[in-house]
Amino acid sequence: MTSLAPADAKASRVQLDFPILRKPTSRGRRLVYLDSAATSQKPQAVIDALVRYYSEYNANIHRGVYEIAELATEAFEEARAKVARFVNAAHPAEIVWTRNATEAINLVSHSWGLEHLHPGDAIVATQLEHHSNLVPWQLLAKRTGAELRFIPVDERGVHVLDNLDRLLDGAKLLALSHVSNTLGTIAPLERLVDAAHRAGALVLVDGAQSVPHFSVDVRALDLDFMAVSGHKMLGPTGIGFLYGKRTLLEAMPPFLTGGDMIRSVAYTQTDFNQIPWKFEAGTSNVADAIGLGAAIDYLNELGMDWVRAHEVRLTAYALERLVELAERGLAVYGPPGAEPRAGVISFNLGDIHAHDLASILDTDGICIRAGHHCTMPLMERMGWPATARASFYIYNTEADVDALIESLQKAAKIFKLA
Amino acid sequence: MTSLAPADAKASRVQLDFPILRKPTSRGRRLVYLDSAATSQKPQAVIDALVRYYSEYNANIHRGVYEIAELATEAFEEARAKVARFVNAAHPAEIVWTRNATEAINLVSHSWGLEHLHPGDAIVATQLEHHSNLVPWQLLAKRTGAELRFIPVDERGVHVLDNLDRLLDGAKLLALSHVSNTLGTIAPLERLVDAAHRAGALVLVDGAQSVPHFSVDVRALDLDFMAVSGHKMLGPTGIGFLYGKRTLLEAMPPFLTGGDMIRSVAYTQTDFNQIPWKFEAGTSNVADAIGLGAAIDYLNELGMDWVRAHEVRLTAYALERLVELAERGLAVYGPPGAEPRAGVISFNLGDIHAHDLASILDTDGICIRAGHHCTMPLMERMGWPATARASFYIYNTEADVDALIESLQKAAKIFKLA
Amino acid sequence: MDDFYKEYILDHYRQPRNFGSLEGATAVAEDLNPLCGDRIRFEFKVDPNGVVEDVRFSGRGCAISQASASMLSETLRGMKLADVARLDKQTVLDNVGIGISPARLKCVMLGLKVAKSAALGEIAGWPEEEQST
Amino acid sequence: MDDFYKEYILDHYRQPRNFGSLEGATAVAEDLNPLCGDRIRFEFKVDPNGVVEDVRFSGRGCAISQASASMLSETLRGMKLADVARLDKQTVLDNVGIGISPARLKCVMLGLKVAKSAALGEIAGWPEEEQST
Ligand SMILES: Cc1ncc(COP(=O)(O)O)c(C=O)c1O
Ligand SMILES: Cc1ncc(COP(=O)(O)O)c(C=O)c1O
Repeated sequence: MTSLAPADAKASRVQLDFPILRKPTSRGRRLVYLDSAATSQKPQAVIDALVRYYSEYNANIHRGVYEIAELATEAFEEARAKVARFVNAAHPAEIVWTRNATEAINLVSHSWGLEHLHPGDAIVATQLEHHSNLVPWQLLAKRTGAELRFIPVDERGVHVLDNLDRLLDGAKLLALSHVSNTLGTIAPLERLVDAAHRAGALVLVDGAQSVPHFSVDVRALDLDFMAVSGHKMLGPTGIGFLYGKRTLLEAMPPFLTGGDMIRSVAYTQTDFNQIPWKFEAGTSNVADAIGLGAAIDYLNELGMDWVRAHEVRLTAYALERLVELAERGLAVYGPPGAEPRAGVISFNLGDIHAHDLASILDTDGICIRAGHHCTMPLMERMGWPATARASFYIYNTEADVDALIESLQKAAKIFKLA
Repeated sequence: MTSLAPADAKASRVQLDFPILRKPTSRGRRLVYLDSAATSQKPQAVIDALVRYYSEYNANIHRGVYEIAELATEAFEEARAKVARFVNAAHPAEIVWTRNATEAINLVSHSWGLEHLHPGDAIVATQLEHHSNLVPWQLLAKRTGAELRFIPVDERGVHVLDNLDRLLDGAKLLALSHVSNTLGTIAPLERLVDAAHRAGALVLVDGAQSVPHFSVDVRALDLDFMAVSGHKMLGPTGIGFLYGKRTLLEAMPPFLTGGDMIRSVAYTQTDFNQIPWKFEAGTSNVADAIGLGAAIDYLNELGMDWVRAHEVRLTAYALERLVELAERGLAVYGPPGAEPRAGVISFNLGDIHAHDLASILDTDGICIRAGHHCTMPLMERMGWPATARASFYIYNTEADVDALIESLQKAAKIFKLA
Repeated sequence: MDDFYKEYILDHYRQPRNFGSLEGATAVAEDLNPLCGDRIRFEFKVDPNGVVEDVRFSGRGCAISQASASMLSETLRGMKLADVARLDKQTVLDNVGIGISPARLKCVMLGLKVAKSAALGEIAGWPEEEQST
Repeated sequence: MDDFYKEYILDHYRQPRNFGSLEGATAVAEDLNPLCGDRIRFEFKVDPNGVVEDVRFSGRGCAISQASASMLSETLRGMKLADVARLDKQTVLDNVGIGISPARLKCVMLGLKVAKSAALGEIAGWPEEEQST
């Protein structure tokens, strides 16, 4: 253990905070979790925040006069403020709680989109989008008569910006993922946001794969909307958020309606509440919002700069070691090197289908994802029926990469690759 | 303790399963929680289910090949099956997970409603509706040109059915709460569903206040849709469900779109998945669905017949003891007696505003709700600016009622009521 | 919180001062607390020097919001409108005399919020050089 | 699961039997596993007695789905269509020989599902008195 690089030593300590990583798998192995792009594991601190909420001050919020209702309301709104600070929003009112990034995108497509898109307008996305940042825009385009266009990517999954201005001509919205969940590509946001704004388009960023992994400043980037899922950033399932510029959110009609998002209601007429509550209908996911607040505390404690540096280092190490499998027919996809990508590596090994690879790795306690990663059109464009994907987070170490390599060697042997 | 009625003895045992009820409040008193109509407390078994999920098998579901992803998928779908059995749905596919009852109602109003309502059609609700089962229909009526009508209630909050057939003439949908959260009124569902179906209308029942408190059989009642919140039935916040008849759900277009609800996606065209997944976009609230499954196990263990009998007994006892405050100017609202209502009692004491009452009771560790209970139009119709509301659940005992009465006496003294 | 319901609070709740509406009011505002439904309306008659000549409030709600508005109404008469616009929370807290819980703070402050917004609304209508007086 | 990838499975994966399409096929079905994207298509030529005269399958996907479909295709030739429609899961499990995890069960069963639906679709088109033969 003395040979551990200092950053890896920190990750090993981090590992101890995650109960699921302390327990052996059913086959007696330690769990090597390389699927954080799908969902992250949860530190004890987040689990404890949930338990504390339910054991000590569970109550419905906003209208309760009694003590535990006040505590719950305070903790819930403080969690919102934590999120706002984490992405550097100007005000907590710019953070709307949703179930996940998908719901946040749907909120914008229904509330803002149906009002602002007209025949002849364009919505621009990229060829990298996750279905969640694609299907809502397909339907919006269909319902409004707007056109949906795509910024292309090259064979490495890197954005091709040659025709950017032409693509953005007539666009009302640029909707794009900050980081590709399939290839790890980091979008050149400064350039894209600038071009979109010059073309008169708003920018919605799908931050599902960026916000968990490095510091994202919505004001420095001048984003109009950003959608994020809590479960990918150490938070509980069932909570996510939409960031929206105050003036935009204020002008938007409500989406889901019902209790809590109203100001006053008569049988035939309703006045709506202020933002952010205007968009939060019904009883909120109080516990999980508070849990996400605890996750953000944990990430802040680690420092997002360390998180990013650790992932770059680990990704570089993995890319380096994967070369050993080149002679077995390993193909690694995505941008060249570790710097222009997040901690995500998609690959295929010889003619082994990604699902078979994942099954074999599973017997060694290694969790990777296999398939289309909810980016079917990208897979089609690239000509890959499926890929295997390993993705890293704060609790992964070089030992995890070593286990991956070893298990891939074993799979190659089982499949008798060269 | 030997004088405890047997049912009360069981409730006292139940209390021990709820960590929040075992701890004294900040003022050293035991917590007397009489606000279960707002949200219920959670038994240790539900909290444990969450902890176990996050500590042992947290993973993204449906697409994972590895072991913990399989365990998570299985537990998640098994929770859906538990819900289906609990309300006697014909198949788990008839249960769609939502955040809460409000989202379930919005799903129907957007997906089914926008497609089926036309100018001249009518939507019929009652004067008792919670904002969550009212505002979505107001907006739907506005968007489609349909008319929104209301089945009236009398001064006790009991449905007046004299003009039922005329009200239902031309109706496409009857949307009504099974139990009023403000007055406890239980709707005469058999009669109403029958009249609605004869008029050619579908029936959506807001089961937020019924399903937690007595056994509801969607097939025996022949309901078309039912919306329910998990957090009011011992489950975590952030999870609820829509029941819908299979043929209806299958014919409905999706509502939220994105990952997981698709069958195949190309850049410009998408095929959707089967029910129920067609309606579940993005990463589901896996942990809380499993938590709701544990809540249902707990309720089944108690037996819903016991739950109902306990609440009727407790409500009868409370109504009886509240009479002691009549000379202080206590007014009790809602249907006469305990039988025709759920365990909900709205009242006012002299000229004490409900908020002041709730604040005074809070100092004795007693949690009641005060205000309009998200039924502003009902309050207006009744001429009450606000009411105080005590609501009961499985963990309440006669001792809780005694504490309530004592604290109300104290409030009367502070306010120098006759 | 039960200490809060002192004799003088109940007195203001049951016999609110300056309650009603004002013939020829020049500054008016109204608001409600959407969480509990409390409503307060303030009406001022302002003299040519920008001084509050007369004041009335109306509304309905809990003892805290109504007593606090009633006490505030007594403070306002004779004040310069510009000073009304600058009133801070402490004035109201001094009026009611005792700390209250966060959930009820909105009730205490509702009257102040309305009175200030009436003053600000009126001032906004003045010629610019007078707005800062 | 690693025990699963036996020699004969890999052989069927790499040299699928009856792979391709069938000129003049009378019964055809195709399906995909939306969770992983595996696709299988079955094509039958059925003789006048309702017996599968010839069979082809095509598709792409993991070794499990492709090998399982390949082995199934060998079983099908010469069977009565009505029996194909009645095939149960055990047939396929017997083919592949070893227990597999629930997540991959869909892969094993995809070929069976498609073959049965091709048979059922064809039978549905027959005159009623022949459907139960
Ligand atoms: C009768 C009724 N319907 C609907 C709701 C809305 O439930 P939720 O806020 O959990 O969506 C409630 C609870 O607040 C209710 O009491
Ligand atoms: C890039 C990207 N966008 C959107 C999503 C959707 O997130 P969720 O399923 O939590 O809504 C994901 C994750 O699956 C993602 O990777």
